[in-house]
Amino acid sequence: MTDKRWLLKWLLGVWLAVVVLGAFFYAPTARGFKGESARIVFFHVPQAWVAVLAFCVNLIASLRFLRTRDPIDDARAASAAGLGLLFSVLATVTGSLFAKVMWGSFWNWDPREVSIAILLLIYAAYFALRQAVPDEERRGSLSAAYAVLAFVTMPFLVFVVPRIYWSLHPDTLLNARGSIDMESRMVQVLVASLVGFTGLFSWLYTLSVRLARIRLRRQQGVEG
Amino acid sequence: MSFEGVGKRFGARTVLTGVNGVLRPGRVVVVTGPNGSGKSTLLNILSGLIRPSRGSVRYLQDEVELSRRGWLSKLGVVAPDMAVYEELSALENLRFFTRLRGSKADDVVLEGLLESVGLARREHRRPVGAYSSGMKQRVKLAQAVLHEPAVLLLDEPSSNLDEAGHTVVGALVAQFRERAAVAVATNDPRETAWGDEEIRLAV
Amino acid sequence: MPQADSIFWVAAVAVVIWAGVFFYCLHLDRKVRELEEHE
Amino acid sequence: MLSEAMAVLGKELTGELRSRVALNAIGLFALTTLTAVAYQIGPYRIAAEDRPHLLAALLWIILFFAATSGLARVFVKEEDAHTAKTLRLAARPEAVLLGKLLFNLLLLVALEVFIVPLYCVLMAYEVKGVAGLVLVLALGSLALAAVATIVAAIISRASGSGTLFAVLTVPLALPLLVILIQGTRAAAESPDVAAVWPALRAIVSLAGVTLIASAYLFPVVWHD
Repeated sequence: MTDKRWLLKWLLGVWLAVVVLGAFFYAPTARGFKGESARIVFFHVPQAWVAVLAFCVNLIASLRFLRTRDPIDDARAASAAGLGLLFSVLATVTGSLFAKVMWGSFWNWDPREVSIAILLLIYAAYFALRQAVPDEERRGSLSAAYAVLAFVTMPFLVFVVPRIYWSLHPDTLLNARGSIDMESRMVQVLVASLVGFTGLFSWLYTLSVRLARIRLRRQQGVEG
Repeated sequence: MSFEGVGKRFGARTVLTGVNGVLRPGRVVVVTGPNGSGKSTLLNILSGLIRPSRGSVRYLQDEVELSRRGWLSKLGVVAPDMAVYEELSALENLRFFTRLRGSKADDVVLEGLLESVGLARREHRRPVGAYSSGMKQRVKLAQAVLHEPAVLLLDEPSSNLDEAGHTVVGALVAQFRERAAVAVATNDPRETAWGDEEIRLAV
Repeated sequence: MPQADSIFWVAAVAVVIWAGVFFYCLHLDRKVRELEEHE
Repeated sequence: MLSEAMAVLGKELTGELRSRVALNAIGLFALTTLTAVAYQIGPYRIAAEDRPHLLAALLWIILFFAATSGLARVFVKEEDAHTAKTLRLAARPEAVLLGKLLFNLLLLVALEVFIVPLYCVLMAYEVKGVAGLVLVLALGSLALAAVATIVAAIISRASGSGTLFAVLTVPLALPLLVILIQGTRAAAESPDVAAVWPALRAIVSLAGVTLIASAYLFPVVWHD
């Protein structure tokens, strides 16, 4: 148990526990919000950040697969996309919970919600594609191609869609999330949470890649 | 065109292991073996359409090595899983493939070629969809030799062909034997006779 | 003020969830390690 | 290279004019949806001030889903008819991509010429800035054809059915759809062309990004 990596994992465990406690006790109640609802930002923002980070890793792994055609890069792309999808689902759920408390409805077509939802659809489609291709090398190249396409459209999702505001009811809603003026203690907790969640992501990611590596070695081992 | 240690694996199933050989003008190579022994896969790898899981394929033209995509235009291929456009007529197909390869399409030459593979003139302008499988095979043969290929890869060229059709294929092989590297994947004894060299694949 | 106490509950539940996730990951890590050494 | 692309386009056109499969699919889909929408909603049930936006959204939903029912054919029929391998050996990837992209573009333009006037009549959608609308339609079709063509190339090599094409195209094209609806609404509301300028800028950049990604990705997808 003295191995450096185990230490790191236990540190992550303690770190995120402290973050949770900090989010509820150390950070002050944000002004202008109903009750304690703003505290969700300590979990919502890191999840969205990790989702985008995961999709970046997916892009890099996909581009590398297109050059090396090494199945392990394809496995890396798939693991990153899977975690990206998981964290964007979490971000969407925490986002709509926050919207429920703040604006009274789980979903009110706030541009940021639309962007996350489209992102979810894109990477769900990515996995639908992976399921539809039997030959594993072609599955790698086709899903890598779609991953690049998905990544290329993401800036439009995040930047263009919210600026051209579109909603069914024309009155623009006050977007409280964008305008919070963070006190220093809140910023500290948020940054700590970001670091913690990134640590968690890299741990889950390496775990899933190590698993894929074993599976690949088994497969190659079988036919020599 | 030389290939060493070529192997191919689809998932857990290994289709080819350690296949070596050289295709050179003047020596027709025949690839034989029971169905499923990977004859077509080997030809697909030689044509550059599929990457080998192991081993390598090298294409040399007067000592200059061409890249995989470079030698594609030098190939003439006939295979069961390759078709020509059924909504177009035989002539339109050949005109299309000629323009695709960047050369001017001269109908007289094309019609001559179609006749040389045994397709009667009155058929040239009817859509290929209305052809018999033997006539379709002849159009595929014409399409393969249209651009004077440097390598001819024939995968069961006489399938769907009657006796007359088979002699057409034999004439083509004889015609290209000297100036192109020819490989024929077949189990038909009439075709294995053409081979100067044989690669036998086991299952 | 009662409202303050309820935040303890929320925090407690959050910590418990994190502990569960953490130990599950640890468990997975150990199993993957065994598989790697077994190869 | 251009003449090779023109050869591919010529082949697609002759093939399509003879079999008219894609034309029928797209045309009938659009017509049935249009009549259903016109009959159900009709121009008078929508409040006046909502009309420019809602009618723009409905128009693009009809055009968008009609397109997804026919634009995949251009590659799927090559794989189904086993002509893909012949084409792969005979033509360069860039020529195939350009030729098929232009074909899909022409298909979309034909769909719009057929449906948009009919739509404006049936739904009493009076468009003040017709020039602006034509610009939005032309550039929008280019962007839509770009996305549809590269995704069609991807799914044609997967064993999925037509539904996979819709599953993969819709999320990628949603940002484009949002912008197109904005642009059409702007064109409907004001006669001068400057009104559609922000939307056009977004459409052009989206089309550019997709075309560049497709040029890089297509050879990877087309050749194994």
